[in-house]
Amino acid sequence: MATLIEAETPDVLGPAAPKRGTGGVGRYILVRFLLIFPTIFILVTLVFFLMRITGDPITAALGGRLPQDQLDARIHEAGYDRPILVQYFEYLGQIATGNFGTTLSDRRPVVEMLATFGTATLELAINSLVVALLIGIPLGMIAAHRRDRTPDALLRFFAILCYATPVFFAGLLLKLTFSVALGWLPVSGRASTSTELAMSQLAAPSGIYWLDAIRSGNYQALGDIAAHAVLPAVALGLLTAGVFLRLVRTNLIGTLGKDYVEAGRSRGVSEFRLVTKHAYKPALIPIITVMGLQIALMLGGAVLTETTFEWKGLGYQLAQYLTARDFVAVQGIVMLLAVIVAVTNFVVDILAAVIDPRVRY
Amino acid sequence: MTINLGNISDGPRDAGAPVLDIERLKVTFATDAGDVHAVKDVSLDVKAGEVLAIVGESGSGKTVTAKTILGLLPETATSSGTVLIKGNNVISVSPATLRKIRGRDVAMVFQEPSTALNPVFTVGWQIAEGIRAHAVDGHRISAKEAKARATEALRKVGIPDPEIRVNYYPHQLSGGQKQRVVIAAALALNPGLIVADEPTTALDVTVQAEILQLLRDLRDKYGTSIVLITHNMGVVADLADRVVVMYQGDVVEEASARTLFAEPKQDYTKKLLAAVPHLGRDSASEGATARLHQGGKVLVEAKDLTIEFPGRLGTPGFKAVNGVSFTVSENEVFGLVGESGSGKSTIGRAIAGLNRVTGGSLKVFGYEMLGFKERSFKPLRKDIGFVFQDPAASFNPHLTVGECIAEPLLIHTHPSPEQARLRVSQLLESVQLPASYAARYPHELSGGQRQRASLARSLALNPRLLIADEPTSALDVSVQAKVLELFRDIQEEYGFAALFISHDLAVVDMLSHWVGVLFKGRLVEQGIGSQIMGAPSQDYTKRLIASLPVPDPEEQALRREAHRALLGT
Amino acid sequence: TGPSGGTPSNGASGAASTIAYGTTDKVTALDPAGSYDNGSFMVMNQIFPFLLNSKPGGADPVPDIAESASFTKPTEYTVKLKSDLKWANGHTLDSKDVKFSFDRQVKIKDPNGPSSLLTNIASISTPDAQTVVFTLKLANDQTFAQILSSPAGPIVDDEVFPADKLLSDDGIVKAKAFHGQYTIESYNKNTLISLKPYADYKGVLDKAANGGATIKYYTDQSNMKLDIQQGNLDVANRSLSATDIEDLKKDSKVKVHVGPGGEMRYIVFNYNVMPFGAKTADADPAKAHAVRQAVANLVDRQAIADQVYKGTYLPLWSNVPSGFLGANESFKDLYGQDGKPSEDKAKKVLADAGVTTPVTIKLQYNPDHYGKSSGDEYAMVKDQLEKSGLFKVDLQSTEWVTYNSASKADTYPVHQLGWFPDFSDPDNYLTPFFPKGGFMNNHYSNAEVDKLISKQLTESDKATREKDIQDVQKLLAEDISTLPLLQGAQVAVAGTSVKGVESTLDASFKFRLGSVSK
Amino acid sequence: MSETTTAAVPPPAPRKAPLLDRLPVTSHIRQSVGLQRTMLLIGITLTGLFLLAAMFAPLLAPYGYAQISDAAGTFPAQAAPGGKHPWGTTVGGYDVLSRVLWGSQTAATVIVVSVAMSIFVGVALGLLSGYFGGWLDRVLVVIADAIYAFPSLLLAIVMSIVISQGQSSFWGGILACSISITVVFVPQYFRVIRAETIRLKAEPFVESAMVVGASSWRIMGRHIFKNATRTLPLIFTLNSSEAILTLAGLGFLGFGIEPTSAAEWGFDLNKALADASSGIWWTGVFPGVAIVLTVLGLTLVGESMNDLNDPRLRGRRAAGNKRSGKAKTKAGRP
Ligand SMILES: Nc1ncnc2c1ncn2[C@@H]1O[C@H](COP(=O)(O)OP(=O)(O)OP(=O)(O)O)[C@@H](O)[C@H]1O
Ligand SMILES: Nc1ncnc2c1ncn2[C@@H]1O[C@H](COP(=O)(O)OP(=O)(O)OP(=O)(O)O)[C@@H](O)[C@H]1O
Ligand SMILES: [Mg+2]
Ligand SMILES: [Mg+2]
Repeated sequence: MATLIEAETPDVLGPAAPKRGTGGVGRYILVRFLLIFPTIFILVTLVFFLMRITGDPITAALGGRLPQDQLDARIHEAGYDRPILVQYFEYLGQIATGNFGTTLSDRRPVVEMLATFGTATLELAINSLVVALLIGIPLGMIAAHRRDRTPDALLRFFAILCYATPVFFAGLLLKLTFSVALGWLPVSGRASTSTELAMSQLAAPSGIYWLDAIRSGNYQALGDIAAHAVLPAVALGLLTAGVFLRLVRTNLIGTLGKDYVEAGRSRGVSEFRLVTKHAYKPALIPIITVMGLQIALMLGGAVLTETTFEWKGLGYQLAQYLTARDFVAVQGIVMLLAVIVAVTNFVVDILAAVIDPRVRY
Repeated sequence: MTINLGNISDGPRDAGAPVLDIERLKVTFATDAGDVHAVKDVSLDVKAGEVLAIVGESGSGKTVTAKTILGLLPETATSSGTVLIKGNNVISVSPATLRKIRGRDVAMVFQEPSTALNPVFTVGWQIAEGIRAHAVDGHRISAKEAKARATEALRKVGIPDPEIRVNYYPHQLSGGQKQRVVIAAALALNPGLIVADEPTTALDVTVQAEILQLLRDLRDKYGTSIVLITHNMGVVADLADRVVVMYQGDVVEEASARTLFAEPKQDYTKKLLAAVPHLGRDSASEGATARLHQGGKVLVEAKDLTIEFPGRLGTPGFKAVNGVSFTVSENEVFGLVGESGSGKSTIGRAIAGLNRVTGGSLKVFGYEMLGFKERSFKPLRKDIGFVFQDPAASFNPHLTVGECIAEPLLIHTHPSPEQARLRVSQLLESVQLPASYAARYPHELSGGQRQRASLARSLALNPRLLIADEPTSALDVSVQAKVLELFRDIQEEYGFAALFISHDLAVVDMLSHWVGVLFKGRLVEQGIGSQIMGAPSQDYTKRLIASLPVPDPEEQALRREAHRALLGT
Repeated sequence: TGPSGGTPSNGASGAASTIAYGTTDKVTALDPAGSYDNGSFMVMNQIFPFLLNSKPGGADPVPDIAESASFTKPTEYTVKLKSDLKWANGHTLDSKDVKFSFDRQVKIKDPNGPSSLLTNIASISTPDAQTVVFTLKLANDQTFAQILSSPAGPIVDDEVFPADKLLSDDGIVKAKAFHGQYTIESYNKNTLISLKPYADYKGVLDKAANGGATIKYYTDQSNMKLDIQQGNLDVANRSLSATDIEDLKKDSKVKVHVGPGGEMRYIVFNYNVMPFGAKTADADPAKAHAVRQAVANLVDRQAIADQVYKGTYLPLWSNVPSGFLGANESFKDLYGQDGKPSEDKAKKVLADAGVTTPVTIKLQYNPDHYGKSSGDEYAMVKDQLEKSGLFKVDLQSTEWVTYNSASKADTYPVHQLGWFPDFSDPDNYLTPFFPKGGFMNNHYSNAEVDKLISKQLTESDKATREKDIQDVQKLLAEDISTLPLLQGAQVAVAGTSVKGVESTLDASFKFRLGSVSK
Repeated sequence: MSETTTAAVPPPAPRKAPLLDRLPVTSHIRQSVGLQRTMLLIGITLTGLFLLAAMFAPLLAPYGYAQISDAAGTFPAQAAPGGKHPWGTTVGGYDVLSRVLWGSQTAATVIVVSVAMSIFVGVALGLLSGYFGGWLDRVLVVIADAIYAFPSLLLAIVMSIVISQGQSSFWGGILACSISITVVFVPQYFRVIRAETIRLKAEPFVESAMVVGASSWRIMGRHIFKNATRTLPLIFTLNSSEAILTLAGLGFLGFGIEPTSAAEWGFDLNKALADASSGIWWTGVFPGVAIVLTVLGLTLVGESMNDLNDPRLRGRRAAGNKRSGKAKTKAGRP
């Protein structure tokens, strides 16, 4: 779980904002973009070595079935007993040529595996992000505006409760209430069997079910997909909503205390407009930055949500592959996650730069 | 909710009635440490077309009074009394009415233009926001019309090409322009009254002169009344018709500007006026015809000194100091003046090894600072003292004053604890602080006391050279006067050489034997202090001196006339 | 019914309805050469032909796509194929495919594949399109028929599969290289498989009793449980937790079907490092034996089966589980009292051997490979051993990969293992374990045991073989190389209207979707 | 400019205040008012209960964490709350109340160990990196950012696999979890301390030490360290709650500590999943609520401290509250 500490960005538009310079925004984007690569490289390296010192996939799969000499023979055949550096450079070489390999434990091309599960996780992330934004931002505004009054206290309590409840516990409670006891919503999965079949028969599916359903005009399926999406999105969304609420509140309170808000007030601008416009837009810059970091939190939470709701996505799959010591798959997923996080942060930086006019010149 | 202590309203007023009438205003803040009575009993009024100045030392309640006028006090404040604007008592009106009053009947100009403007909206939008917040003749103003009016307001305050600049973001404007925008926003709805809280404090003197001129023009052209809050007596002398002196939340004296400066009645006012440095009076180089103290060794020698800060991400660097040559000899006080950003601090810091020299030559005690090594320079450090601008920030909040003062001793002379304590007491005494203050923490001292302690620390090792970077600019005038006096005495007693940095010409003149004027990293002029102040040879120096208002309305009026051409207003 | 629309209806044919089957197993690969696990084998059973297969209700291999199959010489096993066999893609299925299938497995030798089951094959020849002759290294291998119906046995299309490498699942599905009760209609790996009956199926099994089937994969068993309760599934098979099963038994909308199981759980003693083991400081074979006997006397299998597994596992009294040829209850006879633990007997063996008590035992189990309940199971074992005061148990657990390597490296004196048979033959519980070089590497060796095991393997007379197997069990129970604890049952939960589940829960451990209908 | 820099280093509490009042939490209670104080007090109460449970688990818990039988025989499995087992028993026959109480001990130990380790490593690296800058700084920043960018729970899983192999004893399990969490936290501390160090390095009081000729070590140790670690108590509480959540997440996914080694809430919740859908609520609800309340308590304390440390966010009582009853106007703020 990423941290609440991050929810704090003490200085709105602080010195961290790139300065006006001859380089301009183009250079800024380029540098930010190039920074993605070391991140990925480091993570992949880290995971490679970590995975390899913990054992091999063959033992994981067949350990209880074969005598040790046969296991050793198979391990030798697969080349897992060669010096680890040799394997490492070989692996780097493969990646460099775009060959990500085939998973060891369930024999899927890594790229295809990532496409399948990545889109599922993406869908979950989008759904819960929508929930988080819809809940977190307006409530955060209310809390900041009514600070230190009862609504603020209640909202902050709510925010902390959201954060304090482990996703899987929240998911379990939601499931027991809304699916088992009340029977309003399905228990688990991304869609019911018939919808899944309909989805798998589409010609060029995007993998994001609701998008596919809309594109194929299958509105019955869309309803089914929506029903399935509610609980996981709420479970994961609430966790993030708590952080967003706090984030919006803190930063809004920060900007609400700025002279320019006071200046707006001194000109007779209404309190509502001060909160939603004058203070909110500058507050948005750190908010967006930290929200980017929340992507990491969301992906972490996704593991737990996916498990609880049978949502076949990257997070859950990663836990499975780890157990199977399927390092090819694990490295593939780690790389994708790293790319997602890095790209998100990149996009967020760009977004923040767009909002902050000082970066543009 | 309010108990109005004063009369609530005495009906419609005649034409000569004051635009603002404050009666028995009282404001109290709740704080962690208990209630703060910021304003105790203030009554004043402002007539149409009048500039009323409120002066007083820091914390005397000026800003709080100003904010009360617009109903801008924070929630922790409780206020009573009446503040009447066009028949409305700001203290007791409903929030909706208050919002209508703000901007339409009374507007505010803030101290720091860069923080008073929202960095993510265009200046035009920000001015238009104020316009659109008020219905005119019962209908809302369209965005387009508001923008047109904003452009008009920008034109009024003398922003060139307002049609273009209306779409600029604040960071695209200079400090002076920003302050003009803030004033334009205040003017947008033609309020009868503008409250300006230290409108020029954050600006350079030359820019200050322009803004003061603008305010004067507004009053003259549109008959706008102005409440001018400032601690700068020069500004008061330049602009104010009437002056209210505040001291600890109370009004101690009220008089017309001329009367006040000519014959102050209250002791406090007298003291305040006496503490204000006055250009041309009390110069350290009074009567000197040649450079003083040239007999001794040259301690600092700069030749074509260039200091360049590297640019970020491959952008070209920034030359903060460009080809500067000067010397500082034993016993000499070298004053360095110039506007903000001209490179004064950079030079001072380079001498102390805090900034790297990138070109030319800088010799400190004969040691070449170009490409200096901390290790070889370290032994020389005990001969250099440094006094920082902000006394509060230059002490480690976790160490006692005594520990801070003893630190240089511990590093260079390794004294026994007893010796160290003794030396600390001596030092404190020499800066006229009780020895018992050694046990206090920095925040337990007042600003002036802290700056004295800072001076004591810099003197701990009997340095041969002292660098003082704006040592008094964070202090009140009265406190500043004391610290400056102390500095002068100690310098005479110890006889160290000093590089004295300040943006205040009068202060520099008071202390320095030899003065250098910096402009954009170049030393445009150097010479004997009294001569430079009296008869500057360079245009820039002339403008600088002309911009500085002197704390005497009569004299300032004359100076203003005399320099009108030079200031280009 | 749940809002997700209940069971999928088979709109296309309008005939018999589709069966929805749920499992928490996983498919490694559909290619028989690349997988050796239950999840993959379950699917293969629906879509690939075998030379020999078992019919619902039994585990005896009978010709599947073969017409006949038997030893024609002690080292020659001849299979005659049915004629006019066709793959679903129209390719012919003949002896070439058969030879290709087995040669390929051996050649690819995939790390995850079952090629090790085929070590007894010396060569394969195809005198004609209908005949396949296996030449064996070991004469009269009694398990060979079973091996042909094991995970190593599926026959694949030689025109589709590459000879030297694996074919991807999607490749198989696209090429329609099927000949089973079903073909795969749509395939979403480890998420959803949709199967359609194969009209030209010529194997031993009946035509599919339903109009098609879907296999839904679960990652969390409680979700599967909820789905079967809500009617989104017709059958839920491996693996529901004991709690779930107990709860489902109370649910009137579903029925819990139980069949014999081949899965077993046991404790391994490492003869080198166990207390008084050969490589310990106070090595003493007699004392070590006494310790094993004392443990055998103290464990209460019934209590574990009831408390932890709620009857989904049963006590296991011998190294060969009940239901297999020759299985007996040798441990029940020798240890404890009528199936109950006996502290007195345990005390006595230890005292007789001169062992000072309490004996400290390092007991290891693995928490992630044999189901979530291992922890509870071994907490009970520890409790049972310590209650007597004869043992102090240092219970530890280790994650699977490390556990597996360490268990064979003489690191764990006493540890948990489990076994799921490759095929339904008692030999599968003997040969892999006890002869020298068995996979447990626990340094047990008993020449007589070795002899009997290799004898029964090639004993063609059933009665004699049964006797041999019984004798081995007796010897093993005396030595206690491993201590059998529990035998799993097959459990499938189905809607009350679902028929045919019972019949496929047999000792072959093959779930045949074609038997199920509703 | 100078104003903002001064504001950044708020003076410590007055020297003469008694020691008790200067401690992080107590000083915060004194500062707080109204709702803020209520939230802080709720937080402190919950955290206090948690700590008490952790300290006195051996005394409070009726049974051991791995106990499944007593003199009267084996405990029943999944017994409903009541009688000998006030909160019922689990599928394995463990007493839920005892496991929840013992679980607090595990959680507390993991928090202390992991946060202590991450503070130590993070602070040291942050100080060095921020102070010396250069390539060391750049490399550390890139590494920290990379680790930080990676979802922490996943990183913890990887680490726990790496570390926990072979270890399931109480300390083995605790250390495995703690180290996994440490790896996740170090970049956070590193970032915070590094940023503070860089900021402080430009502070006049540090520069004044530099011009006096103090060595780098002296500056770091005497001037920067104390000022940079000002926010640590706050981060400590917030990270503690995160540590619990990470531990619970690990346990939930089956990478936690086995029940015979220690009681662990997340692990118990994981085990309770199957129970929950069978109407056996007590095995899941109690550990779940324990997690929620503990995290809630710690977060409330941390957040309140944060708000109180930040003058912008600190609420104050209205002036003259002591003299109640007197009519007064709150300054207009529509
Ligand atoms: N929000 C507040 N909370 C508590 N006390 C306050 C607040 N604002 C101002 N004060 C106190 O009120 C008193 C008057 O402050 P004010 O800002 O009016 O001084 P000032 O005369 O404007 O000083 P300066 O010249 O430094 O601007 C001071 O003691 C100050 O500490
Ligand atoms: N570390 C730095 N990096 C880049 N530019 C710098 C740095 N420090 C100072 N500058 C720039 O160098 C120029 C001179 O700065 P300096 O601080 O010497 O001005 P100053 O004359 O002391 O001004 P002030 O009166 O405001 O203190 C300014 O334009 C400033 O922006
Ligand atoms: Mg003020
Ligand atoms: Mg400066």
